[in-house]
Amino acid sequence: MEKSTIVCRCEEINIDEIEIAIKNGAQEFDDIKRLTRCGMGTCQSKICMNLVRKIISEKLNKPLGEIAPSKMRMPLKVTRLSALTKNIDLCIEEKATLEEGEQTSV
Amino acid sequence: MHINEHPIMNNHFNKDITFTYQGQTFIAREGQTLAAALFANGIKKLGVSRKFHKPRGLFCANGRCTSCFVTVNGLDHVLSCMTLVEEGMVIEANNSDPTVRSGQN
Amino acid sequence: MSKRYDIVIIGSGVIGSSIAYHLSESQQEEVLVIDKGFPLSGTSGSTQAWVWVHSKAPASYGELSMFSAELYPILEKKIGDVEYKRTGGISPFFSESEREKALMLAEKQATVGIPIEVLSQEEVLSREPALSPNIVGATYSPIDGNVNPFRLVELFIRAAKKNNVEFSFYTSVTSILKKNGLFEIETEKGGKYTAKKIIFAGGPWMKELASLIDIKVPVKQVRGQILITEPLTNLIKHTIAGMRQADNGEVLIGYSLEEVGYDRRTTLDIIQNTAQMAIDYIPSLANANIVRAFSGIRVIPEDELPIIGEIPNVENAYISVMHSGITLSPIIGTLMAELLLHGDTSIDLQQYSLSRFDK
Amino acid sequence: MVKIKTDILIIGSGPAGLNAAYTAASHGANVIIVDEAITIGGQLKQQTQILNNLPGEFNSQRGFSLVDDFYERLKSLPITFLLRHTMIGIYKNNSIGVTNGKETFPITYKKLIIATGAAEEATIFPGWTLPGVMTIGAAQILLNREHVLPGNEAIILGFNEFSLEVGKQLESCGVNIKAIVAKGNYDVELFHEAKNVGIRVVSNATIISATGVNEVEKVVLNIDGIEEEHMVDLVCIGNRLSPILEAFEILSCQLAYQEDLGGLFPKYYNSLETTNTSVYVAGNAAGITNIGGILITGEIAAWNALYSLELLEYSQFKNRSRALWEQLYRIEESQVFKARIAAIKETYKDESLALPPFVELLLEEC
Repeated sequence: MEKSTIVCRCEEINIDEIEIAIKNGAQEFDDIKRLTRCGMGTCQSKICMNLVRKIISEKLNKPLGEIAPSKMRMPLKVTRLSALTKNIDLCIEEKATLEEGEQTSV
Repeated sequence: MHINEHPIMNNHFNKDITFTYQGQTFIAREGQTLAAALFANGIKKLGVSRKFHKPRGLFCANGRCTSCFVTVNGLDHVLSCMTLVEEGMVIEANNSDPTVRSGQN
Repeated sequence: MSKRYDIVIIGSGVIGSSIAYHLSESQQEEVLVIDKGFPLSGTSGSTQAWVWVHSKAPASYGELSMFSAELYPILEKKIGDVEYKRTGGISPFFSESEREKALMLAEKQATVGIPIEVLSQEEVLSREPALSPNIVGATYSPIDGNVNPFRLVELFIRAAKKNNVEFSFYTSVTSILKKNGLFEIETEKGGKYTAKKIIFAGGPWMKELASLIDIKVPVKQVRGQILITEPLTNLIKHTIAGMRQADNGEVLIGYSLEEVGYDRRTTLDIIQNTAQMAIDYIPSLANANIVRAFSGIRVIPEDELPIIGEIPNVENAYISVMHSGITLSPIIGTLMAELLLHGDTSIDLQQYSLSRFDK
Repeated sequence: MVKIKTDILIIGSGPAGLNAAYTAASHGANVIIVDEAITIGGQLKQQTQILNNLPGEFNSQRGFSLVDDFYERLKSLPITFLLRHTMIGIYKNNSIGVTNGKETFPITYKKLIIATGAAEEATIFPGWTLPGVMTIGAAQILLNREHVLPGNEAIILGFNEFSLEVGKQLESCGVNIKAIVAKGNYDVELFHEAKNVGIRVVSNATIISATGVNEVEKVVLNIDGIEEEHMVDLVCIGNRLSPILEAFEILSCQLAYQEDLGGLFPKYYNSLETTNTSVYVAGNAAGITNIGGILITGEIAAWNALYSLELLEYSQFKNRSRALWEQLYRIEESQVFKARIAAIKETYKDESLALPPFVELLLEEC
């Protein structure tokens, strides 16, 4: 198959880019994700996850069952920020506030 | 094209409604999703991809692939396969990253 | 047979990779970097990646951060485009009572040359129109900015590899013994390495790593949860305390700090709280789609200041662990290379020595 | 402020979720069923073929009419339907977070049954992102749920029971299926079935590319080494299904892998409880199977949830449970059932627990 064939529809990452990441030592879907942005788009790897796992399995000659899936993130579907803000008074125990700007920066 | 006589199922739509897409008026059946209403009117390309601006449209029809985003009444990136069409809806193609505007809900 | 190196670095996050790259510039030493995972799978890959100076206290620490921020443009010329942007940083406040504190901060930071303006509401809103009109003022500094952490770590590694640094990923270190003045390092995979010098750059995992040589490092793990919007058209120009817009348009938002060990899960409690904070700051974000939340385990030394330099009582062993590793990586890499290659540093690191905790 | 509590929370209102809800609610449990779709039924809504392999208590019928059947059964039971609600995550206290697009709120439960079903795998080739290229399931949704013609001239990629069935349905509405593209070996019986209805199946074939300006206009196939061009306005990807895992992952359920169950799936015991206590799996999410298997696993999960809620007598539970597993053994494809039992055995082994004698018995049987 042509190496320029798209694998990740959202971020438009092709076979070639994934194979290069594998050549650079990537062994899991999430390694490739961090190097290429594959699976980081709006569908959050729902379509490309198994496509990429298959490429890894073939390239590294490892059984498909041993290639970990991508780590799924909340929210499981794209959600408007406004929808998330409602009903927040329910379960928040420790109010998380930011005193100094650098605290979430590493 | 709308199917008027389905070979197996009864027609479960009983009302026609109108909506606009890119300023043009079209007819849909009440109860259809936006993606289906657009498809029925021959509109398959719903927008373009971010990086290479390639055409995109309905792919999974189950709210998973996010290829079918459109703008609905000014709100960008609405999943057209999971949203029902409504009378008078103003729909636009998804040709750029969403812009957040104030005063919407 | 064990392979011999001059220097082995444990940890390939932004700090370990930066040290490796800066050491490799002289191409004098044989260097190996070992990481238990793959680059960016830990803290360096789960950060908002601000290059943040203006509210760092005490002022001497602010100064170190400023020096580091000033190195970024030079670094980019050497290793490539890491999407560093000196956007200026805005830290808004919502009540007049905070203005006093802001003026004090500006005064203190001025002693070391960190430029800070305390802005009125109009000034804030004209600089950053997307901010909420409920904001009454802000501190602002032109020195703050942000960077793409994925590009940064990747390019540090790439540049280091070019200079013949070796990397071994998915390699956990199981033991470190010192024999005849050399460190003997064994890994889970059965690898054996010896090193004349060893650098610990294990971030939040430093406690466990340092225990391999019976050293105590007083750090805690703090989880931060971050929300990411889908890419939006230009909305935010500055790095704002709590959020920034990346080059590709995604807005990163995060305020939370939780001490939950190494648990990297996210929770809707924090996600919803963070969403509310985001809208309090930038109301129009209400319409943005959130595509994902992730968390990172930050390392915070007990007194919140970096721990850098020689490890007391273990000759040829060094440590580099700190919060704000993204901000500090250029200067830390530079100073650690000086220390290992020349035995001395151009900035005195005494106040950051591990020995300060002995007292 | 919305505050919702229930005995049994079910995610997904497809056949597995509906059967679980029916079982649970008719034995005295409070049930909430959450689904992001507009109506209940999941993928059953657009199935117009007559379903084989239904368990005895169901009349043989078409998929969409089975949904109506369920609706009649369920409407008088204590079940709350939260349609157009999506599970998006969990709270620190393990409540499930659900959004309707306007607000997000927690649902607390005693037992959770996840019946999120399966997703269609993609097949990639140059041009697969063009409008007009869609999964075969998407084409079926347009056709039978939306009553919209997905195209006039079509190619179907992948030859299996489902792709042939949808091919026939498309043809019956006037779509011309130019060919079904079969990779290599295929079922001879299926091939004859296609032949009988006049659908061309090309074997040893792959797609080289799909091209078009704004939508798909042309495909080039490689059939046994020979290139063949077709002008089409619809390309259907008829690949296999795999279990939908997102919900299990954020609930920290461990995953396992069985090729015959569709790849990765959540590990489970013979109670269909996952490695996260109180979280059960049912339907295609527990391994890809037929409609009979989907319905029965829904019921098995519900019986186990009911029993652990002490809503059933032991003997009642034990007898029914056994009967259901025996029914499953008869109704499922044998390699699917084998893989399922092997998977359960693995789960017990991984957790260092003794295999229940009953499962051992089933193992011997298959």
